[in-house]
Amino acid sequence: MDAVTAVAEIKNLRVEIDGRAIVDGVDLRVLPGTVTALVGASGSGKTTTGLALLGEYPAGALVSGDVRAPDGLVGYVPQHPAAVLNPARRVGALLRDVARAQVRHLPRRERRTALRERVLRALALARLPDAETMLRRYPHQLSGGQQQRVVLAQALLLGAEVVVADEPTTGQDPSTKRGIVEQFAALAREGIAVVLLSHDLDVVRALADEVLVMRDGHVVESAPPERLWRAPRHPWTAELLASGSGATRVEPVSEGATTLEVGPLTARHGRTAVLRLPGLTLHPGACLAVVGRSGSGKTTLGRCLAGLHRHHDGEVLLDGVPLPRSLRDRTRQQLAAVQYVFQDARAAFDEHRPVLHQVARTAVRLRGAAEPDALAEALTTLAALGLAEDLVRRRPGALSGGELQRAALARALLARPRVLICDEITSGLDTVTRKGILDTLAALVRDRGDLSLVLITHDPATAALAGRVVVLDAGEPVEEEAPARRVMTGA
Amino acid sequence: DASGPAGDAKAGDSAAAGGRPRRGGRLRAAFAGGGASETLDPHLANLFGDVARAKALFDKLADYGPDLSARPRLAARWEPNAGLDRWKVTLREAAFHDGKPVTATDVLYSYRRITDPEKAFRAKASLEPIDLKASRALDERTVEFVLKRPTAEFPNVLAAFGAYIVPGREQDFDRNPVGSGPFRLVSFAPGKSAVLRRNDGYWDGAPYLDELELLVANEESARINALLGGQIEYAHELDPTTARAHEGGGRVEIIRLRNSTMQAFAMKTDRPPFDDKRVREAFFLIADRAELVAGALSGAGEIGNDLFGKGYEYYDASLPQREQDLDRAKALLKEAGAEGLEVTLDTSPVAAGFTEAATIFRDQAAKAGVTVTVRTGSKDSYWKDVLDSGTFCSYRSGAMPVEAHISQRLLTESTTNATKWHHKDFDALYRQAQSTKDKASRAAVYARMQRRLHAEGGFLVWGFADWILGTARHVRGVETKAPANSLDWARFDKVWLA
Amino acid sequence: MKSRFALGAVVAGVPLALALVGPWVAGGPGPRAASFTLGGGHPLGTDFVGRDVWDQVLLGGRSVVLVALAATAVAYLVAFPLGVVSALTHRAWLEELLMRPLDVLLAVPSLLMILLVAAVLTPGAAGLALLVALVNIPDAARIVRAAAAEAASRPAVEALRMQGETWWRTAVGYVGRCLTRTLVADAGVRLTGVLYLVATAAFLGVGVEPDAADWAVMVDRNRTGLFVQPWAVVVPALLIVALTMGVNLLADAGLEKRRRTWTP
Amino acid sequence: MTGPRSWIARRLLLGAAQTAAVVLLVFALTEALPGDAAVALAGDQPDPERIAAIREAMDLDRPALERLADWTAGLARGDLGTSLASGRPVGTYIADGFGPTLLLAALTVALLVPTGVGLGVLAARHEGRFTDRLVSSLTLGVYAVPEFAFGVLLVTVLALRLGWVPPTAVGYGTDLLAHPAALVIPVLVLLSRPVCSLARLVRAGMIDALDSPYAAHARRYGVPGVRVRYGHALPNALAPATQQLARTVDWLLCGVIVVEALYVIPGLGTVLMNAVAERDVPVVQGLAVVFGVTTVVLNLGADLVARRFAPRTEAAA
Ligand SMILES: Nc1ncnc2c1ncn2[C@@H]1O[C@H](COP(=O)(O)OP(=O)(O)OP(=O)(O)O)[C@@H](O)[C@H]1O
Ligand SMILES: Nc1ncnc2c1ncn2[C@@H]1O[C@H](COP(=O)(O)OP(=O)(O)OP(=O)(O)O)[C@@H](O)[C@H]1O
Ligand SMILES: [Mg+2]
Ligand SMILES: [Mg+2]
Repeated sequence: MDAVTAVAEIKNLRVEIDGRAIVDGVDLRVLPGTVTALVGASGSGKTTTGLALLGEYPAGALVSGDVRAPDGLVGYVPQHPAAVLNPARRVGALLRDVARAQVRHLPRRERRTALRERVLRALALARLPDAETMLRRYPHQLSGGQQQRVVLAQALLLGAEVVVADEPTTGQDPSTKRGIVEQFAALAREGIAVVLLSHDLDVVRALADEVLVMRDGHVVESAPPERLWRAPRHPWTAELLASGSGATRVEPVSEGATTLEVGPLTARHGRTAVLRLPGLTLHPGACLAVVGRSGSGKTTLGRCLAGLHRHHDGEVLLDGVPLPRSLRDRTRQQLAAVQYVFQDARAAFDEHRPVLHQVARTAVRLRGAAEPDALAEALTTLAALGLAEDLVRRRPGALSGGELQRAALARALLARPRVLICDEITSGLDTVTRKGILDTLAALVRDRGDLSLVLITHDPATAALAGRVVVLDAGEPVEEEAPARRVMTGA
Repeated sequence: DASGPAGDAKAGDSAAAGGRPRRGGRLRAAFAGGGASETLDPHLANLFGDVARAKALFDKLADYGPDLSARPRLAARWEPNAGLDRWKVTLREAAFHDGKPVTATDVLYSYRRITDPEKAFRAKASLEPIDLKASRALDERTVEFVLKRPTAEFPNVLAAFGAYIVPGREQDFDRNPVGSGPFRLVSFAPGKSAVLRRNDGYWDGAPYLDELELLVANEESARINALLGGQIEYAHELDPTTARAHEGGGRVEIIRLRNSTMQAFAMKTDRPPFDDKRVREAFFLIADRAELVAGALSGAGEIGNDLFGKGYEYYDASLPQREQDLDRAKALLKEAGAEGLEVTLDTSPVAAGFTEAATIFRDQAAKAGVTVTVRTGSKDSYWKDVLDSGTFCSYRSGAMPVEAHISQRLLTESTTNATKWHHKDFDALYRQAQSTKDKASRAAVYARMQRRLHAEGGFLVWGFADWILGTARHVRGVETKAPANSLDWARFDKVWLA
Repeated sequence: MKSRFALGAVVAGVPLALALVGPWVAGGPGPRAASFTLGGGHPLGTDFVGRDVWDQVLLGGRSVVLVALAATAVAYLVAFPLGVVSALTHRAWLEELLMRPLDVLLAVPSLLMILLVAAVLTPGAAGLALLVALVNIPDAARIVRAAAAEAASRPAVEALRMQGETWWRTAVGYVGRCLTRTLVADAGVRLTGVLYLVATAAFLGVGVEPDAADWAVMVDRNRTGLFVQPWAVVVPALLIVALTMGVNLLADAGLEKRRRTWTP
Repeated sequence: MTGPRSWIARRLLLGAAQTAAVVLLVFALTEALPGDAAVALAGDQPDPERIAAIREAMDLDRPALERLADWTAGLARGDLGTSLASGRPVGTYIADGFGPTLLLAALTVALLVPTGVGLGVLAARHEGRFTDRLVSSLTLGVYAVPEFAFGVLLVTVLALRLGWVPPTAVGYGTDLLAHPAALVIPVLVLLSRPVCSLARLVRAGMIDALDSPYAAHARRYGVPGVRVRYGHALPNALAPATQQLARTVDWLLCGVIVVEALYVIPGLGTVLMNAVAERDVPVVQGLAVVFGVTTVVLNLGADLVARRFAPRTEAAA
């Protein structure tokens, strides 16, 4: 095995910012035809290590160690796909630009058709159906999962020797996820080196040839998956692998009262209706999971409730009082009552201000808390979600994906909402942290009594929290009250 | 050939300046103009560019010599009666461009056209003394003008600005203007150019130039640059500083037409504080004329003596030159109870040197304890605005006979009396002069009037500006002693290219 | 580290220092000489009305700096809210109400505007700053609007709204912050445009005296003497050039990103 | 949800209203200016009788609203009226002036866009380094030099010293295409300022755009540098610059008075200047219509571009 030369290699990498090592002593060999997986706690340095393979480091970082980046281009699927999709260009143009280098050797006349073929094939491989419409869309017109698959398609188009994929399966439904896993396996079979950074242990287990477990910037253990799952050596690994299943299910306190009531509702993007809901009620203390394929309208539903998507007909009643369609017209009480946690946490933060202040502002604005009280409360809430003070005093750019997701949740929680809509808030969290968060949420619902949760998710563990599940398909609910397990595992 | 005395003198001058005149060539001359609404109707001529065109295409009965006295042009001679209210004018033999002779009927037609009450031609006011109903053609070439009152200076009327003779029939001036001038029209693009060709049958001798192109360039720097770059041969109206920069530089000739423009401040004598003649005198004494000429005219001019028409016929040069005397000025102001006087000086960028002179005078007045506030007004309506309102304003006047200056600006019924100089006895003196046939006695009356104006008039005439032209080195025969508006200014029939 | 500011500071320092201390150093008005002369005890010659150019240079910086700053500031004070409101609103009518009248102002020949103001009003220096600002508002507002559109539609703004954040914090704290670079670039250039507009206005009789000691007015009024006495134009023009360049370079340096990584 | 089509329709409708407002405003302004055509024509001989006579001859003694109504009625028939000063149709004034103006504007824009954008992108690429400082200082320096001084410099050097091009276009009339050399200096002078404002705005936008994750991603994927800059980053940096460009084109089309005067180019600026000086209201009005329409169309174009490059604005809550 060692006879094979590594396409990229990291030796004793140390990345230090402001005197704090965020990655320390990491060794990594990327071999052709293998899948190397990095797992570990949120904020443990996976993304930093992955980027190091591309020769990229956070601004202002002090780097030491040997990094031999691959010679050619490296495919990269970033954790936050929205950021790398140019908002002013159509998906088609973004894909063609990547593929153009591949067809350069062809005669000029054939390039066009070849380009088109390649783009369409990549879309198919990335499990993006309805390619024609997709190509004409702008990135903001895609759902989170669709954006991710576009980025994946780009990586596939590149034809690189090495692909670094940072959480490529978050936001994907089980069947799509299986497709993507197959795709990576196929890549590896073709001799391409895949570096997979993921929290999704099922995926890692299915794909990886070698797994590195990280914690606090160190690799605590590395082994082939069979061995790791069989006999984890490090206690942290054991903990990580054990926390697979979800938290306790939350049952509604009382069926009688309703917090939120949604009438028949049709939501549109432009002329096309993307969501047709016959109705929905939410009881105090209830937890509802919204699941469904990527692009089925889950986010749209959440945004309609939150007043972020105005183009719908139908009413949303809070305690029997209709809520204004746009959140701009909602009163502070109404805003506080219905809070939404964005699917893309990074995009939803102001990159110029420290996270803590942004989180605290919710309490100040929506509950009239005094500034110091709000800050103190924000700190406690953030700490409960596993975010230390020195971390949250930084700007969003200096937080990891999972850290930001938790901060976004904290920001919504500070409003003391009555309806909390969480859009994929656990997709970037390791199993341990996820369990912690779900427990916190469950405890909150129990303690507060009037809080109802709407969990938009692909993750069975998260959905398991819900007493009720709505399955959306192409914008319409196909099943309600379905047992979460079944929905989440197969289709 | 019936060229007058002026023509002879001219030919001599030019010969001295640069050898024998040569025929041929094309001269391009640039003037500031009136844009796309320019017309070739000579009676509408208003700006210098219009006048240059009108002059090239048409003639007047008389025009002004270098001292602004009337010289015969289409009129061969004039003869008044004893009462000076009937003038017999004999025309010289001249023909229009279409070959028809210039007749007495054409003259009367032209003057009637100018005075048409429906129209508002500029020369209308100047022709006011003529009773055109009573005037008649005695024969083909003699007109008898009947005047409303004795007018000793009647030839000035014939030379008036815009009093051109056109053929006595309707014509389309812009397409095919027919005049009796030294050039014929080839083409005309309003606001851009007029191309003219020599009129071989011109009564004053055919021009030397084959072709003359009168171009419009409103910006001074464009005119001098075009001249330096060889795009034109004659640039009208240059800045004094431009002249200084290029004078003696060898690339172009700079020509200064002395005493072309009177530069003054006008005080309204009918309202405080200038209704007190002591205040007016104090202001006369405040002005440091040399500083004004050096600062506002960049030295291109001469100092004035509070009288119009320096160097012109009838100008009283015997009066002592007034000097700055701040002590006396202060004393006079004190006497008049006008210590700590504050006045507003209206000015506008309407003419070169206006705002400069105003600010310089402001500083001079401050030394005499007078606070002058300079107020800059719109240049498009400036003359109308300062005619009746305000008390103190920048003023200037182009060349015209001293008599015309008095009749247009200083009589009770004058229409543009900017100093509001209303004095019955002064009006009477004017009438007396106009009915005095003897020139010397007339001059004496004008001198009396000027003494009064010098002592207590409303015009603080601080200088006379040069009118500056630039020509290419090979242009000859450009008259150097003709104030703007006089006959030899902007005249191209005696110009030739070496 | 601070060396990136050096160039801008040096270039802007000369005119700013002159503007600041000039009036203290300048002597009283001496006797006038002829216009546009060189020598004769005048180190930089005399100007169009025969005054000492050096004296005028010393006196003329303060108003340039003050009026330019004030007018630009006022223009942005109005243009920024207009532009950002119309970028942030989702009510089409509000945007049209705010922006379309400004377009009308844009379409009116500015010559006509200045002439009119010159003719009917006699504003002082403050009025002048206002007028010049007015002329700049529609322009600046459109640029703000265009630049803000993208930032205003980001999820971060939605999140701020979700938090019930004040309009002010959203508009200035977030959208404005995202636009800083563009607005600073625009304002830096506008600053200079404003100066010459002041000079034109002065010539037409608005605001300051036509012979005011003001670098821009000096440049404008002394132009006829450029070939006889270049200093009267060149020196104030160079000072304005230095001021413009320096201020903008300083702003550039201040906004520069530090994105270095240290790899051994 | 406003689709692009209904948006354009609305803007065009508003544009018609705007043009009407411009015309009204211009009429009011010209009326408010002291003096009228009669006073302007009377010049330094403001004999009140003569002014009254001219006024009568020009129909100026009629109430302003009546004149406006007549003029508007004419406009509805496509007749822009006749000049007060010369009696010639206003249409000919505009037609005559439009050629040179259009030519000058087209040439300037054709050079402005590549230079302005190119310099801006160049400076942004090298932010903080020598090239950036050089480009910024140069463009700002040229910007801060007054137009006339820059013009004098060019004339002195290019025309009078070197004799490469004529110093002015005097005598060429409207047929400027036949004398392309005469356009060199005017176009350079016209370029001097817009290049700076455009380059500065492009630079500002490009620094952020080049620094964005999507530009980094494109570079990472081996997209050629030129394409990253012009295809990926530039569209996101362009919205403010487009507005600036629209303003510049507007300025170029609605009369560049100084340059036209300095180089004797008989364009619309000269026509406007003279018409205002003569208080030739019908001509000013006719120009106002032309300028109003131009501005409306250009603004619409700029806004369309801004929308195209920030497509997310449509979807904002
Ligand atoms: N620019 C920065 N400045 C300071 N700290 C940073 C910066 N970027 C990342 N960090 C910190 O470094 C740690 C590792 O970040 P990294 O993004 O590599 O984590 P991760 O393992 O990918 O986490 P996640 O699973 O949540 O995405 C985190 O604690 C993060 O807060
Ligand atoms: N602005 C838009 N214009 C047109 N179509 C849109 C727009 N935004 C989203 N869509 C489409 O609407 C559908 C629903 O999108 P939504 O974001 O609600 O999906 P989702 O269920 O949240 O998917 P995911 O799980 O991938 O986040 C998708 O097919 C998406 O492509
Ligand atoms: Mg990460
Ligand atoms: Mg979604």
